[in-house]
Amino acid sequence: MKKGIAIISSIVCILVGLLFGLILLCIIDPADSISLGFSPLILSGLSTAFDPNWIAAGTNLMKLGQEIANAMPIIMTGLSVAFAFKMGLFNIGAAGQYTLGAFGALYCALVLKCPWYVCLLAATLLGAIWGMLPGLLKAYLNINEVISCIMLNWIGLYGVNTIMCSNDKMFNSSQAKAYQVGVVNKSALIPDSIFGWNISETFNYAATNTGIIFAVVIAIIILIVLNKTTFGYELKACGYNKDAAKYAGINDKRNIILAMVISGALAGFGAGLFYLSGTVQWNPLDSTALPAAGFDGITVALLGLVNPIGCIFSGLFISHISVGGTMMQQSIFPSEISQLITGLIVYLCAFSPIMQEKLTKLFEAHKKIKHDVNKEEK
Amino acid sequence: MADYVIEMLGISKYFPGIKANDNITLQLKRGEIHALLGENGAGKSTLMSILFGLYQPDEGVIKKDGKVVKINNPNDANDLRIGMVHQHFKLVECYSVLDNIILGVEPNVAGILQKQEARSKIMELSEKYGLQIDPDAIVENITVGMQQRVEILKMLYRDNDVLIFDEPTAVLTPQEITELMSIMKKLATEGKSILFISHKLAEIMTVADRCSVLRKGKYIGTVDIKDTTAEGLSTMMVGRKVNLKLEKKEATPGEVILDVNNLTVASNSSKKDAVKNVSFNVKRGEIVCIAGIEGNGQAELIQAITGLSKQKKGKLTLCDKDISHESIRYRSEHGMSHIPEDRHKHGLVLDYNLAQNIVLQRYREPEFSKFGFIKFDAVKKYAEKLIQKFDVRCGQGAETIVRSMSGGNQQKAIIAREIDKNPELLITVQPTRGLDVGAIEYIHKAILEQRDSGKAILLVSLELDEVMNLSDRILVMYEGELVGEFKSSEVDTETLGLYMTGAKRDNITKEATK
Amino acid sequence: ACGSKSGSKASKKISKNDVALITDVGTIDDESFNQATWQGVKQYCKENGFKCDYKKPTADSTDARVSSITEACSQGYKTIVLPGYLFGDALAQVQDSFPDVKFIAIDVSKGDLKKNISKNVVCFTFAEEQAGYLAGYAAVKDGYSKLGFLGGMKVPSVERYGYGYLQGIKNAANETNTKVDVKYTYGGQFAADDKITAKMQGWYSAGTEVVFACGGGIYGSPLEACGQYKGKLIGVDVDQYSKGKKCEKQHGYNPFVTSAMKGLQNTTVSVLNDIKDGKWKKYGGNIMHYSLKDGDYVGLPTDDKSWNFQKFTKDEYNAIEAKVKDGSIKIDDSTNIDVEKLSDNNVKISLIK
Amino acid sequence: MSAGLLILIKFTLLSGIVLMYVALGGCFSEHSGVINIALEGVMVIGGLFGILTVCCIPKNLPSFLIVTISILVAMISGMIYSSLLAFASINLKADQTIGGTALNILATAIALVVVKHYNSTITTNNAQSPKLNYDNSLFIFNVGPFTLNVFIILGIVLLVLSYFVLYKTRFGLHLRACGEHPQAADSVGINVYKMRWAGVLISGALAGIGGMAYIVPSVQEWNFEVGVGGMGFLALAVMIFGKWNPGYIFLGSLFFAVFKSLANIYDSTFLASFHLTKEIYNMMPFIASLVVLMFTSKNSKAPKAEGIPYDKGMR
Ligand SMILES: Nc1ncnc2c1ncn2[C@@H]1O[C@H](COP(=O)(O)OP(=O)(O)OP(=O)(O)O)[C@@H](O)[C@H]1O
Ligand SMILES: Nc1ncnc2c1ncn2[C@@H]1O[C@H](COP(=O)(O)OP(=O)(O)OP(=O)(O)O)[C@@H](O)[C@H]1O
Ligand SMILES: [Mg+2]
Ligand SMILES: [Mg+2]
Repeated sequence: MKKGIAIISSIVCILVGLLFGLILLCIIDPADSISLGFSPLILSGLSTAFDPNWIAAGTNLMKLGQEIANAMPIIMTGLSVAFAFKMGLFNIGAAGQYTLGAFGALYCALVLKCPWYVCLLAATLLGAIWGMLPGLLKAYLNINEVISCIMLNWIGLYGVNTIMCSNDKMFNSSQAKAYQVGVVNKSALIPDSIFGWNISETFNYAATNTGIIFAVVIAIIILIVLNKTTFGYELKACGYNKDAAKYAGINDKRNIILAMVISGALAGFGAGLFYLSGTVQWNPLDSTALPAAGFDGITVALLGLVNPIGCIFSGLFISHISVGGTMMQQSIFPSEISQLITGLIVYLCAFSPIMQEKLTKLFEAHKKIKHDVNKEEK
Repeated sequence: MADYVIEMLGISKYFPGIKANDNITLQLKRGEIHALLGENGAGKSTLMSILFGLYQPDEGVIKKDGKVVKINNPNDANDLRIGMVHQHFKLVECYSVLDNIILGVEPNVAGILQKQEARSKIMELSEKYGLQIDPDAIVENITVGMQQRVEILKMLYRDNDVLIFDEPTAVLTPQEITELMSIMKKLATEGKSILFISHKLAEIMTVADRCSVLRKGKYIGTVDIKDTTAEGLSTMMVGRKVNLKLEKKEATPGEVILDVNNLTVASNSSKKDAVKNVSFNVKRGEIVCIAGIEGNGQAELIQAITGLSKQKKGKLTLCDKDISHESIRYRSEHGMSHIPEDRHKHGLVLDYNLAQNIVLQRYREPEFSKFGFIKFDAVKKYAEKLIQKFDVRCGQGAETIVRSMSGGNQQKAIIAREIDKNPELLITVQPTRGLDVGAIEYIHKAILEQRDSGKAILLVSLELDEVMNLSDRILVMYEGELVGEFKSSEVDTETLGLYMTGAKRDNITKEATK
Repeated sequence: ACGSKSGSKASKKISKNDVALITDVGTIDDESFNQATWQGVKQYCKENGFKCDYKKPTADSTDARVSSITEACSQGYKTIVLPGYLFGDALAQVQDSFPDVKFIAIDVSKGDLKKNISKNVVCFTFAEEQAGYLAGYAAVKDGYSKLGFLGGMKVPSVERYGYGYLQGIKNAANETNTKVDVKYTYGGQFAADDKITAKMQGWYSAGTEVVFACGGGIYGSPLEACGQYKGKLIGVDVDQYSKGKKCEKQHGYNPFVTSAMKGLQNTTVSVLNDIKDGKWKKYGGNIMHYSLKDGDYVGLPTDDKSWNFQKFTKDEYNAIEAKVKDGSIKIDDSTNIDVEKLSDNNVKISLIK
Repeated sequence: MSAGLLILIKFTLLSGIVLMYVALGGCFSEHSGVINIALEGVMVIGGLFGILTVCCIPKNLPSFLIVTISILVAMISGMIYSSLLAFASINLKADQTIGGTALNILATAIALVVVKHYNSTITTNNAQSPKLNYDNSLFIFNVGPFTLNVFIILGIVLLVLSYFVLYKTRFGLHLRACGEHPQAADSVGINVYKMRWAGVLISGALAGIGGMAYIVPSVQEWNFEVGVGGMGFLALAVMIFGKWNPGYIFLGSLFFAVFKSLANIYDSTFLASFHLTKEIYNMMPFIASLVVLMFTSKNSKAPKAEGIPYDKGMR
């Protein structure tokens, strides 16, 4: 019941956001707003999946594959943010942990020539370490994690870029970017097939691989950990009421650190999934912007109602409309409209507690009569 | 008619799911002290908040000096010269006393503060009524008593002539209470009219002229104090006769359960040590009470014993095991239960349901978990058992979100949890703070039962009545030291008061307590 | 009301002469590859009444680029322009999947492609080092002795400009036997911002007279910083003299002494025209390296209005250009060289990381 | 004075003032009890509309008017944008961090859509450019060897004013009371909702100007894809660093700004001989402030009620 209402309110947010997007497209160019703007935007990969031209070429699932590939890292950063949220921590540092994760994966893949699982482990580890730092600072020195995360994001980015630039095995100076994992070390690529099913081939998109299965499995594990285990119980208790948790003998310092470590590990893992998918290249020369996946994680977590399974769907949704954004006619409609819509949706999500309250009342008004009868019977 | 300053006629106020005030009438005479009595949740604070403009009544009218008035916000109340000292002080902690007093009615020129003017007026008032304050002290550094004086000055500074005191004595020492009573009387003789809320019948009996009683949001009646007794009032309040005096058998102390040896604890707030070299013990089958004025180190002492904070020096022994450096969990698993002072801060995770709160310390026990997974069925069953046994009232049984429960029932849930752990030592701090007489009676009985079944009980209370009623042995704490030890049967409240304020002290040595 | 589907479907259909461009990582107006080629595409389509559009890959990866190219092909575009060496791998993947689509790749060299080039593909590269050489040579000949090089990112074409610039400087310095100081750095981005402005202000105030702002819109920073010190600039890719108008108003002089140009836009337009005229054979399956030898594809602007040298004359320019053209001056086009090692008695080069 | 030092001072002032504006904004908002994590977004919006005004305003107006109007527009657009946060967090009692994060995401998107649309309307060639071109000469002037801009002057004035307003006026006393103990403020007749709105709007105004002050004086073309490059977040750090006090905030901004400037101009100073990369200097203020926070975090001066929605009905 409660969950149902939460989902309904999320859907309302999404619809309002999309409606707003449509209005905007109409303002920009009323004539083509549907056919060249809104329809590719919201259909995105689906429009090609059933297009006879694409089917004929055998590439009809490619765009869906791209959506999935792009969703993998943001589902993970979404999980990262959501997990910390449960502990009452706002992990705005997912971007930095993601950066370190990317570095770990690339270092193992390009320099040490390790196989993929080692690279993935390294990504996870480095992400975890970078998440641990704000955790330590929070637990022992009571430094607000938002601030330390912001600082560590930039320290991480500058540090990683400095190291990468100076390492010949990582930095491909003829392309001014990091080497592609798929070119240098094929063994570091995340496998394409599972149980004989070759995911990349199905989708005709090389970067779509078993990573998405990892992401889903991890989301389920996180769900179980949070809701079924003593660790999850402790964590949420700390998140709701730190003092009570301490009173109950729960080691809140340990839990803060652990939560941040796991949160960082998830972000790092996400970076691993993305950078070990084949052809993505890190650009160590660019120190002006943190990886967007980190901040998308916040969006994913919020839209997913801070629920691990919700994160899967919201991650796919956000990836869906951002691919859609690039499928609009670019010379008329800026692709950032999709970003604008997600921003709006998250803004509306902030109201969702109130909306849920209203919705609950609406439902209860229906039930009222039944309820009163019960009372009289008592 | 016109000798009523304030008339609240037919006032009703609804809150979601509850009618907090139901057609209440209250008439306040000029120059009287009018007490307002009622159980917890009877609607006293709500009624007063309506008079002060914090809430709007859903029905009914308010008259001031016979004229109907509309009080939309505290500013309107202020214009009508109505002032209020709130149950929970409304002071900005990081502001100075002066800033707090003038807040909202600052003398200013074009928005720029003119504090000098205010200062002289405040000093004048403070002298006139004997309300000693330091205008430049920061509120977070001053005592509760002084904070109360600041609240009173706030009203006087605004030239109010209807003064509302919502449970002003709950946090004061006996000496401060006496002082407050005389101030109130003085104000009344000057023609100010006072509304006075208290759960303490004795106070009402001494200071009030008349008393109105509320029960479950309804108006029961108004009586002249000189025509009634404390028992009469309490009967009016709860609707039945209440046993104000607890019946208890003589204690039969057994072996030592908790032994505190030369304990020193640093303070939470200041640089000085809060607990200085304290030694005592608690034996099986007795209730030992630490009495004292708030802020004399009791909180820190309990935090150190329970492990919530670290001690600086000293040794703690629980059932012959040295627990000085053990974790909270170790202490809890080895026979220590703790009913904390602040149930919302420490005692409960308000957003967890009742079942989850019931196993707050025990979720790891094999009974409730396996391989790190919680056995939710077992937890629920256990919670339901306790709900039955301790008569915890809650809407949806074990699944009730604790936040939605009333304070009294929240407290019951904590007590159920702590007692059912079957501890060797039960530490309880202010177990009845803010509860009504009915609930107090229940809790006191439960504690006594524990004693009689051979548990050691360490009680911290600021309420002298509770201390006298419940304990077998009383230790008085003053400025972090134990300054007196008494058998409860051999001491009276006056003597305790003298020790608590530091006017008298004995030398307590470890040996003496043995 | 909006989105009336009246715009007949037929008019939205892509016809065979329409052109699509897939952007590199940068934006469509990066004042570099993307912008220059896009302007070429637009100019061509406007002149001939064809439609054009561009697509932006969702990520900086070959997969994403392949996906965007596939999208354009499936929509029916028969001519697709790919600006930037990053398209090498993507091109290698798609060239044979769409044999009836013509791909025009700018700045993609054989090394980027790592594969044999198909008949439906043409690649263009330019001899940026020649333009850079001429700019460096001219600057020193004009009497400047404290020079700077501000590359956008350390990408091959920028490096070639830079290396050529240094060679030109050295040559001129040794000819005239003057002492020259060169500061050499990369901004790490193709756009101007406060950070790079600060850096440039540092340079100009410390005596740097002219900075070769080599990379997209990065010239904005030195342009902002130079006024107070009467500092000068060398533009890149296109004749950027007109960008100095604001400075002219503010400080009374145009800081662009010259620009090292390469003919991205012209090349694009002429290829597209040739395709339309059925002359694809000339290009298909080739990697075209355009240098001075092949025509005026690289060099400095010689219009009177943007000739901003004091001493250096057009005759001198023509002389040196001819030498480069006929190969009597050899200019090394390597990348990834240690620039500080190039220092000699007359020229001191310091690399700033 | 060496040229290097002059430039260091110049750029320290330039970015220090920006940080100060925005941190002061945050300071007002937090003193009223609302955590404004949307400062980054508000800066973008303020910068965007301020610059659009510079672009669109008739050039024949007196320059004083152009400067005033465009700064006013930046300020007002910042206020309007931050009112979205105020509405969500004060009236609807939404989570302030979530609301703020949403506004940050939205701001860059809005800026890009607006700029691209604007660019394609002023030019006929359908350019979807995310950059704005503008003329900043009116904002800049020289005093002796120093290049100053109007934002520095205005900033100093606003700094003094902020201090005065917060600590010497009735408004300030009320505002801070709302951030410390809104129930207390309410009980003496202060309208907490109004004060919080005021706090958020002031923060929007300051951050709006801050956004413009960040972009305009240093370049004449801005690519809105980078937003304001994390300056808003950095300002939040400066605010905490500055203990929510305008005086310390000023010092804190200068501290950060010195390192930020060094990162860019170290090669023109004596530091060149150390041969460190600019990334090291870039990292410095972050590392330094982490270290400082480690030593000062124990006694935080954060307003006690910040981040908690005020509900009149709550006890
Ligand atoms: N803001 C509110 N929203 C909902 N219910 C409220 C609110 N304020 C009070 N109530 C409810 O109204 C009833 C009366 O509360 P009130 O605080 O007036 O009681 P009281 O007589 O002052 O009790 P106490 O002795 O504990 O102070 C209680 O049941 C309380 O829970
Ligand atoms: N803010 C609130 N909103 C809704 N219902 C409330 C609120 N506060 C209290 N209630 C409801 O009002 C009833 C009485 O609550 P209240 O806390 O006043 O009880 P109480 O016994 O007076 O507690 P306390 O001893 O803490 O004052 C409970 O059923 C509770 O669920
Ligand atoms: Mg109550
Ligand atoms: Mg009350």
